[in-house]
Amino acid sequence: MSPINKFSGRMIATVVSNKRVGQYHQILLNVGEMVNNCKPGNFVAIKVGGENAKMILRRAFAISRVSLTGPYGGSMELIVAPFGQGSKWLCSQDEGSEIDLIAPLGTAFGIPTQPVRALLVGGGYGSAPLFGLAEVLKNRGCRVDMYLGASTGGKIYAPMEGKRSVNVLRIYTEDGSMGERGRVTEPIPTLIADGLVDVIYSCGPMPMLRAISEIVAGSDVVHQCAVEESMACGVGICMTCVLPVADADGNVSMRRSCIDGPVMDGANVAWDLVGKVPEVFP
Amino acid sequence: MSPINKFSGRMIATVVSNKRVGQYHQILLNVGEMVNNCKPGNFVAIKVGGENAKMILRRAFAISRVSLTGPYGGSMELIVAPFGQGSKWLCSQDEGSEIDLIAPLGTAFGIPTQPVRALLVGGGYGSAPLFGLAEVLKNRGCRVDMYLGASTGGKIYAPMEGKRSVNVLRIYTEDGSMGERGRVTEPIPTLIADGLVDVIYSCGPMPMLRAISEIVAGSDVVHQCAVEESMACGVGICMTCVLPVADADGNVSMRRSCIDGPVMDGANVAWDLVGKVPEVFP
Amino acid sequence: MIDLSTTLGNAWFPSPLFTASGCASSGKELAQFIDLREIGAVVTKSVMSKPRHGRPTPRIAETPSGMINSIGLQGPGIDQFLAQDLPWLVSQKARVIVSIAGETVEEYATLARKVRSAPGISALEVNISCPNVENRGLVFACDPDASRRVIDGVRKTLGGELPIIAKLSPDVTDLVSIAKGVVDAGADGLALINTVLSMVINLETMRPHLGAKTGGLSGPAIRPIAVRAIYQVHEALPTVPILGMGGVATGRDALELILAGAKGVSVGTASFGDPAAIISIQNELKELLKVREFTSVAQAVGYAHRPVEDIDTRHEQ
Amino acid sequence: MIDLSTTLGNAWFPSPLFTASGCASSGKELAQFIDLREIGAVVTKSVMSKPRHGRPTPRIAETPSGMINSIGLQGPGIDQFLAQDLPWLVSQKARVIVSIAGETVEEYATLARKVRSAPGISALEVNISCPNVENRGLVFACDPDASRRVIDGVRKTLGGELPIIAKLSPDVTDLVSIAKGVVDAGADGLALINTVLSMVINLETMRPHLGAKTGGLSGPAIRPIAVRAIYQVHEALPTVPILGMGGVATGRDALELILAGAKGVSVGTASFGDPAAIISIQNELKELLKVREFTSVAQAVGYAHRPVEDIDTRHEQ
Ligand SMILES: Cc1cc2nc3c(=O)[nH]c(=O)nc-3n(C[C@H](O)[C@H](O)[C@H](O)COP(=O)(O)OP(=O)(O)OC[C@H]3O[C@@H](n4cnc5c(N)ncnc54)[C@H](O)[C@@H]3O)c2cc1C
Ligand SMILES: Cc1cc2nc3c(=O)[nH]c(=O)nc-3n(C[C@H](O)[C@H](O)[C@H](O)COP(=O)(O)OP(=O)(O)OC[C@H]3O[C@@H](n4cnc5c(N)ncnc54)[C@H](O)[C@@H]3O)c2cc1C
Ligand SMILES: Cc1cc2nc3c(=O)[nH]c(=O)nc-3n(C[C@H](O)[C@H](O)[C@H](O)COP(=O)(O)O)c2cc1C
Ligand SMILES: Cc1cc2nc3c(=O)[nH]c(=O)nc-3n(C[C@H](O)[C@H](O)[C@H](O)COP(=O)(O)O)c2cc1C
Ligand code: FES
Ligand code: FES
Repeated sequence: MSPINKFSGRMIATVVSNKRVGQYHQILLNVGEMVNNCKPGNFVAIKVGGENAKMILRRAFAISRVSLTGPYGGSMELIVAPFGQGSKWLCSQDEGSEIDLIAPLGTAFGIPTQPVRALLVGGGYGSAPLFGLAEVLKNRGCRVDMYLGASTGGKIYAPMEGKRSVNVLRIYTEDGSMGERGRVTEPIPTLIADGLVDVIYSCGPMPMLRAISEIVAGSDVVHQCAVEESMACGVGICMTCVLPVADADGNVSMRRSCIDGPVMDGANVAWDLVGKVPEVFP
Repeated sequence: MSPINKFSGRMIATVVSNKRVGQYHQILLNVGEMVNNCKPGNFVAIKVGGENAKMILRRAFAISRVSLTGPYGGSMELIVAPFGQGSKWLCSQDEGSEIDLIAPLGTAFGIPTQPVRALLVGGGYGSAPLFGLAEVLKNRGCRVDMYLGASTGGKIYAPMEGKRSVNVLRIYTEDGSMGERGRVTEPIPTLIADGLVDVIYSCGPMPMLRAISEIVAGSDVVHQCAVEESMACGVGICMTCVLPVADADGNVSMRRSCIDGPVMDGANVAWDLVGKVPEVFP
Repeated sequence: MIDLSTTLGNAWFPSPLFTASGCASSGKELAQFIDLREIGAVVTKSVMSKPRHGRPTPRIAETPSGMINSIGLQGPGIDQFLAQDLPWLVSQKARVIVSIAGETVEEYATLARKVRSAPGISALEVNISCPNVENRGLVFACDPDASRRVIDGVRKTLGGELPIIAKLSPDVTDLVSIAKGVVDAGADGLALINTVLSMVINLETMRPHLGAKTGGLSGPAIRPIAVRAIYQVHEALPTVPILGMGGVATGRDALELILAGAKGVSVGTASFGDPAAIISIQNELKELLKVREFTSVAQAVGYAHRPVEDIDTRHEQ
Repeated sequence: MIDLSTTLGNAWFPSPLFTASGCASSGKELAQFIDLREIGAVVTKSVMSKPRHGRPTPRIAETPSGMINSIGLQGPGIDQFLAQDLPWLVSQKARVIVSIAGETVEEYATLARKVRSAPGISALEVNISCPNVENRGLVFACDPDASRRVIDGVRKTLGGELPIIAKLSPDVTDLVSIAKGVVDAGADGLALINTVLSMVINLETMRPHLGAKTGGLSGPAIRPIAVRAIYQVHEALPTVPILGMGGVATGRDALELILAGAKGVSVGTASFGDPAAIISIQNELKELLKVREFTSVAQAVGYAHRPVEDIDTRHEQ
């Protein structure tokens, strides 16, 4: 049996706090022992809208960080953009509200056994899982640089505490309202050319992930990216969340991003086929 | 243009208080000036389930009482039985919650210009509008007796304050757990035979209204009853809430209980045709 | 400024928002909550030649994001309708689309003849989702041949002035062929969709909840079916105007139907939840069109059908 | 004690609750959340003769109380299915109903031949809601003749052992006649209903949201359509077992379909909202049957059809 989702379960968690941070909500949930099974890259599937909701599908959110020790026991942090009805509902839940969730789901970022030079690239709320990851990498002796990008400063999520685990933190905004003006992907080619990075971990919009994959192509840099496709079930039973992914022989098939992802090897994703299907079956 | 619903409007009202009373919830809503247009017998149509609800139709509740002067300005009281999803949702709304309502709707109990001997008969939460009515009748110099019935004591709604406007209050329960054991309709024939009542006002389950209509048939007693049919719109546009009602010539047609009711002359309702349709059109 | 006006055949309307037949009664009741002149038109409850009691109660059951109804065309009959309801609407300066329904091809023609001479009507909606008593109660709209004959009879009786809008049922295997049939027979436009045949069982009585057993499903639950129907028919018959309906409750929903191909949008069930829904929908639609830089409703009609390669040329139009 | 067991043709199941085809993948993923032996059977994703990539993404859009999907029968093909997925299910002691789908009458027969020799299968569900490549892509289930030929071919190839359950589409004018046709051709039971053809337009791109443009509507939104379909077909064919499905999310919903005439109930979309939904539904159903003083599921099947005069004779049965 596939080990995926082996440790996942459903629970009712209580909202410990809900704070606005820029254009996002930082939501802390009391989840108890569950945190022991959560790894950076995993996500949570949340039931939205309350008891009588017309919304029938769960919403996926990356687990930003977990903490075992805290005033409330094990807790999990999410960074949520109020986007549509479901995420807006979640952002409106006050302290003490109960949240129906299933976690931890999906693959996690691979952690190198050797200390490597890691570059973490986040777009928008995509930075959420990177701070937890940075901590793990730091503890393994890695050098951790983090580059965050967004269209505007309000969409950069970079909490104070998170910066501790990071050697360098650079911020890019397209409108120049925070950090440097430009795209977060722009400085990467030089870094690679200068041999300053071994592994790139990325999380953010699909075009950003694709751009990074194209930049590292041909180099020795490994690229682990957390993808985002529309998900109906989040647990592997509906086949809605597929992406074209190549196997070792280069044969492309449609893989479920909820159980074969969200963390995937960027080199294996057939980015040009996303939103299409391979012409013929291998 | 029909004067029905002339004074009705939609508003967002705040819950002033929500108390459990037996098996019901007594819900006080701050509705401001609207109370000036509310008469005993009118009802309110409430949107249930919140913003993302799968419930799309309003729920009808009798206006139990209104008060112009109070710590919060004009307020309206409802007595709600937690029955299905919508009424349960309403019963779960705490102080301060906002309620989307349309009121006042429908016909009101006719108030005699002369002081008469009135019997008010309520079944279950049907007693709700009778206390407000009793007050009005009392102020007109009527003698007001009130008989309330239910299957069990927890389903009798009879607030302390309400009793002030009533000369006699008798309670009947089928299981004998409160008041006398039996049905609320049982003592009525004797009252009528003894000539102790001029008008009966009733509100409660349809079989109770029908039984009273049959009891008064042939006597001079007028019977004004507040009917209850499933309503989709509450304002006269959908034709779902119809009842077979006879006109002056005895021709039966299907009349809307939301605008030609809920208060109707019991003698005109073709009780044996409820749930059927008249065979042919007159 | 956004030009909200639209046309259905040769009838012009200042707004693309209409009431849905059977969801505004005769208009009077709704007029307590909205100004009827502000909307495109009032589509009246389908009227038959004789007065009707309709079906037994219960006539309604709520369902997830929807409801089923079995009103059964209760109404005063065409003569009283023309004598009382219509003149009232006209006196209010409301635009009126009269909906007719019959049990025989002949009844539809008779209704058309009576409507023909009545003043103040913008268009005729022909509700063919009715049982055909001459053919085992098979619904006209489910029978390509019967649908065509109804429209043909109405067209011949009515003459060429008043636009005829044939209202179709989604409960068919091949909606496009029914649509083509009625257009060939003389329909100037199509109304899509009527309710979807459905049932709810009452768990207390353990029998069908509605007095009539089955009823028609309406409300947001069926919107995806309506969008598909409108898109399919607009694709096949791009020049035939469509009055779309089915689950429209917000401006977003109205725009969705317009993008799929509707030139007008009727609001039915949503008015039960809020009698002023049609006005909020109209305001929201205006806002959504503006944000998307449309300057008229007409530009948005069927916009979802444009080829993928297309450069956005709206501004140059 | 309530006897939850049920039969479909000659196949016996300890519970009337099944997964719905395409909503449990191959069973493995669901097994992380529920014990597959506790439910009636796993109905597998419809498998075709060759592996398939399915349709382009996005493949899903949520709708009010529902969703539309266009997976397009992505899957490993029958050979890999029989070599890997089926043996795994059998090793878990799950009961299995294999669902097959084809593009030609011949493909269905080929699939039946391969399934015939595989051990551990309780029944065969034949999903005929697929485009027929030999007839302009017209869906088999929408064509009475093609549906009959598919089932006839499967029946002949399969022999008499394994019950055949024909899965029908609600997108037809006359469901009962399609049902009669496939039963005549050899179906032992009917699965009702598949998804309803629908569309959502994305208001940002202003094009159909799904990569495949149209998709199938499922979830509570369509439950009233499913109940009507089951009721109608059970009324016409009271002896033919029905596996009901469409929007079942609670025990109440399962009982509603059973009262309408379903001997078994598949849970599809509800599993996406809660992978253990089928277990809660099973528990709730048991409770509801008990409160209503049924002692078995069998007593409740089609109970909504009893004549009004009937005295309640359940206890004497
Ligand atoms: C693995 C994963 C991790 C994610 N992590 C985060 C996070 O940490 N913070 C955050 O704010 N958002 C995150 N998202 C995106 C988030 O799931 C969507 O923004 C959210 O589901 C939108 O729901 P809605 O009801 O607000 O929007 P609606 O548009 O109303 O949603 C309708 C449907 O579309 C789906 N959908 C809409 N947008 C997206 C999207 N961008 N990606 C996937 N499905 C979508 C929804 O799940 C739902 O089924 C993540 C998505 C995935 C797949
Ligand atoms: C004029 C009028 C006055 C009423 N006054 C009161 C009151 O003062 N207190 C009170 O507790 N209840 C009252 N009711 C009944 C109340 O409206 C229903 O109990 C309530 O609508 C049930 O909604 P639900 O969502 O809880 O139940 P559900 O069963 O989920 O409701 C589903 C649908 O059925 C309709 N429905 C269900 N039961 C009834 C019913 N008994 N009568 C009419 N429609 C129904 C609902 O409106 C809704 O559309 C009144 C009804 C009417 C028509
Ligand atoms: C209570 C009710 C009564 C209806 N009566 C009619 C009618 O008389 N004639 C008709 O053509 N359609 C009738 N319809 C169908 C609506 O006009 C509309 O096509 C359908 O309800 C879908 O739109 P909606 O989801 O906005 O309600 C009725 C619908 C409802 C809910
Ligand atoms: C994502 C998804 C995939 C489906 N795949 C299949 C399939 O492969 N074969 C099939 O017969 N039905 C398929 N269906 C239809 C379901 O089996 C079921 O008939 C329908 O969804 C109604 O049930 P529900 O509302 O409980 O989901 C699929 C449905 C969904 C939502
Ligand atoms: S979201 Fe259902 S399989 Fe991935
Ligand atoms: S509830 Fe709609 S007409 Fe009375």
